[in-house]
Amino acid sequence: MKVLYFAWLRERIGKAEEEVDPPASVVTASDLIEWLRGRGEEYALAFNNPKIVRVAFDRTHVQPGAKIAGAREVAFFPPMTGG
Amino acid sequence: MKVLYFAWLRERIGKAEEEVDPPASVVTASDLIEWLRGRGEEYALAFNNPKIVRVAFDRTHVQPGAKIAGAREVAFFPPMTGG
Amino acid sequence: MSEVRISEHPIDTTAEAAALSGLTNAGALVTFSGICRRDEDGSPIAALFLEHYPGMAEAEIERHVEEAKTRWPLLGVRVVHRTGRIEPGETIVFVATASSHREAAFAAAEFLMDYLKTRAPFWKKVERAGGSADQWVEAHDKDNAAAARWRKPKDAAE
Amino acid sequence: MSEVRISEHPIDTTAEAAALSGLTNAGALVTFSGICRRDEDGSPIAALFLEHYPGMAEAEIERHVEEAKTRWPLLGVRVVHRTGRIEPGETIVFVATASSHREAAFAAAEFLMDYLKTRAPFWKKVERAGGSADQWVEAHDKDNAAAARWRKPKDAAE
Repeated sequence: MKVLYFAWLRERIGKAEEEVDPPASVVTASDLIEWLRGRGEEYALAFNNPKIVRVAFDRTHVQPGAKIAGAREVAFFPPMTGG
Repeated sequence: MKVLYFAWLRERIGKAEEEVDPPASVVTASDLIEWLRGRGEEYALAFNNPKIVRVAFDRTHVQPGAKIAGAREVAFFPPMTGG
Repeated sequence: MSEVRISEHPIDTTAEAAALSGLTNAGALVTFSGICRRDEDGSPIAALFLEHYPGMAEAEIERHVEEAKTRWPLLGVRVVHRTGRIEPGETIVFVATASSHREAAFAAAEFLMDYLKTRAPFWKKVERAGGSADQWVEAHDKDNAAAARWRKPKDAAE
Repeated sequence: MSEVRISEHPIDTTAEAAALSGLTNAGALVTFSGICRRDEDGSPIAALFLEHYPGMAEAEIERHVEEAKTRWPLLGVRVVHRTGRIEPGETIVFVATASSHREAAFAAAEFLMDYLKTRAPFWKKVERAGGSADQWVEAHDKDNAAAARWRKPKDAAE
């Protein structure tokens, strides 16, 4: 599964994207965040307040409880500030 | 007193402005309309529905009951359709 | 910074908008262009003819520009209204509002347009294609309703 | 007729507005320009840096343009969003809406801006004058409130 990071999440983690292969116990977007937090200090810092992190599956906004099943591209980013 | 007419009021009366000297019994804008209606068929036609005619004294909108006293320029016109 | 202009000449909306774009710290610029349509009430028109009350028209618009400036934090306002013969596709009226905040710029532009439609002394006459008689445009109830939403409690008796 | 574009190049608002002005029978054309301010939170800035999610940003804006077209009778819509480094006075985003009716053109432009602010995947970073550290702009509650007013009953759970 391809994971993308934007804005300060990208900066804190130190990369814009990566391939990950989480275990079967990772079912939802929230589960994936928890799992990523265990991968190192930079992830723990990036996701230290998971509530404010927004998620998209295959370029569509989803809620944290959404099931990952089938998503090829998962993106994490802060609240949007465009326009 | 100078009286101005605009749009179809101007067309029906056949002039854009004139000087008039109404009697002392003409106190309000409505009185002036009634008095003008008696001046000829073209005025009667122009003011055949006085309710829809708008009035301005010295370039400020007023209600039909407003007193003319002191106004130097009285204008009559249909509901506005600019913009 | 505000400017109100009434003119028989075509409106250069690009130049008008540019005049506001140099404003210090305006984060939001809204423009409205009212354009002469090709049809009116379902049949084609050759042109509109715009009559106005010189002196009062400018004063009335300026009064509403000042009112808008007391209601919203505006950095700039520009209103240009054309008069005379106007052909389909040409701009009849142009309003531009600049503010730090988009809500203010949008609200002020709508407010000014609603008032221009119902309170500024302009009258439109339709010149029909095909030579039938010219017709004065009738005022629309929905324009009065749109203007009424900006009315303050103290104006209720008006 | 609608167009959505994301580009690193400066936005030519004149050309963008002109692209909609030739529309058949559009009586109303509203434009919004979001301009990079000289100050942000009270202190001067050197520039903004706009990051976006390529692919998703276009899709998300296009989805909202389609939504706007189902809500209002629009004859044309144009949305251009700039990315990369943007200096004070330059345009960040440009929205234009054309309709037969001014109410529709105003409402659609506001709707699109409210959604761009809160749902389109763009992020602003402030480059301060004087060399202090760059800062990501925080989302504003009032932008979320502005977007919420367009929500339909069925979206209430969202």
